[in-house]
Amino acid sequence: MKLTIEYYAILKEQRGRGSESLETPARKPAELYDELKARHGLSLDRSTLKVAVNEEFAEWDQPLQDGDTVVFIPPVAGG
Amino acid sequence: MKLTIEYYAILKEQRGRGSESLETPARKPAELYDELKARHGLSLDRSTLKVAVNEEFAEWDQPLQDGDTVVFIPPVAGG
Amino acid sequence: MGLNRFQISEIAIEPDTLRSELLNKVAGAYVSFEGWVRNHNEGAPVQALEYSAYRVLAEKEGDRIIAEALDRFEIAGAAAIHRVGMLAIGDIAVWVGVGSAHRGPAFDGCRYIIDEIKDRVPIWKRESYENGPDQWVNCAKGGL
Amino acid sequence: MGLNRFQISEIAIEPDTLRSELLNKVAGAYVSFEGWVRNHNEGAPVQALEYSAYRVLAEKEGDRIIAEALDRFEIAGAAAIHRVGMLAIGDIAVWVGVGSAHRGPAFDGCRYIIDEIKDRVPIWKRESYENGPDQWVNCAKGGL
Repeated sequence: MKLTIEYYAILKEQRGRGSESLETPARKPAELYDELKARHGLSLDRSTLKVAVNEEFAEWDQPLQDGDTVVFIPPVAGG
Repeated sequence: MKLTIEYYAILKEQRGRGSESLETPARKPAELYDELKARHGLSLDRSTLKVAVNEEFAEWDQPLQDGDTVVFIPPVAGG
Repeated sequence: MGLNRFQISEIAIEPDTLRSELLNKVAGAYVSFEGWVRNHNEGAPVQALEYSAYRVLAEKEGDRIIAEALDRFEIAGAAAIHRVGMLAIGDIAVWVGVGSAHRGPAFDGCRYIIDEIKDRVPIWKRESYENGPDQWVNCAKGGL
Repeated sequence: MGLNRFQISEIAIEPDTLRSELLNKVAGAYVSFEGWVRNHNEGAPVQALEYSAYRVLAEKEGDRIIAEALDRFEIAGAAAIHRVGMLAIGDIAVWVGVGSAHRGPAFDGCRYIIDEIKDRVPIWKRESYENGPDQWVNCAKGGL
């Protein structure tokens, strides 16, 4: 399955890029993050993140579809 | 005893002037207001007013001194 | 206008000027309240409106209110100003600004100041209506 | 800027312009909140500061927050804007304005909106200090 991943803030810094396309065996956002965390040494624990799929907040165990865009959301600090 | 009275808002309108000097037998603001209310047909009941003597809030039974300036304060409506 | 002062003004209130005085002194969170002249009061269309004040005591009492707010809440600075004279629909009748390191005390302090101003400061409002006689707001019922 | 909208902006926030949009639509009471860039964070002197956002979702979530406020409180209108990019000390990072017939709901609605923005909207802050490495605020501890 092919997905687009977007990175923001500290994750963008750690990944070294703002987005990528990826062939992955992951079927859920949780599996996808675990894969990327291990591969790129991302520092943030999944429990501290939220996830968005196709520009809307999503559940970690929501099934992903081919072509989805996934965004992992670090703890926010607006204001 | 000679006092100066200042009138504001509805009391000024009802008295027809903003201030006056007055010889009075009144020894306390309460007595003074009752006298003026009767003489000028002021509509407001004393229980709805506050009183100030010499530019500071005062008690209705505070003794007045010759030369004091007394102001009766209708219900406020700032804001 | 002064920091940590309450002022009565015969001229139009300019929130931006007032705000910048707090900006220079404090940091982080800023909360402001403005009271605008409405075109109605409890359903009656208002044509014109006049505020008057017992100025000396109004400014004394207003200063006390601001001092109380500085004492009760963790705020860095506050100021307030109330207009007197003839006002038009949309004019600012009262402005309150509070600066603080954190937003909670800024909200609490601002609200305290406007609540107390409305309750304690000797200012009166006279409204003219399209239909019916002029009215001193809050005074009419006091006389019954 | 739009009434009852949340917006991400790359350019400086001008409270006076935003305020006048609410002034045209609503009446009586107006409460605003501004978050200013402070020269310190928990004691550490800040040299520079950058906000970034996941813009599409930030504006969606911000709009939802404002819709919730309009639903929960008796307010006539609300708007909010959050700055992104490099900010200097004293710049406005976030502005929220609420207009209402009465002041209670205006205070409550404004506070609800800023509380929820800080809690839910995907915006991040990166600070540079005089001493020590840059830090993503709120993120550092999340990784431990």
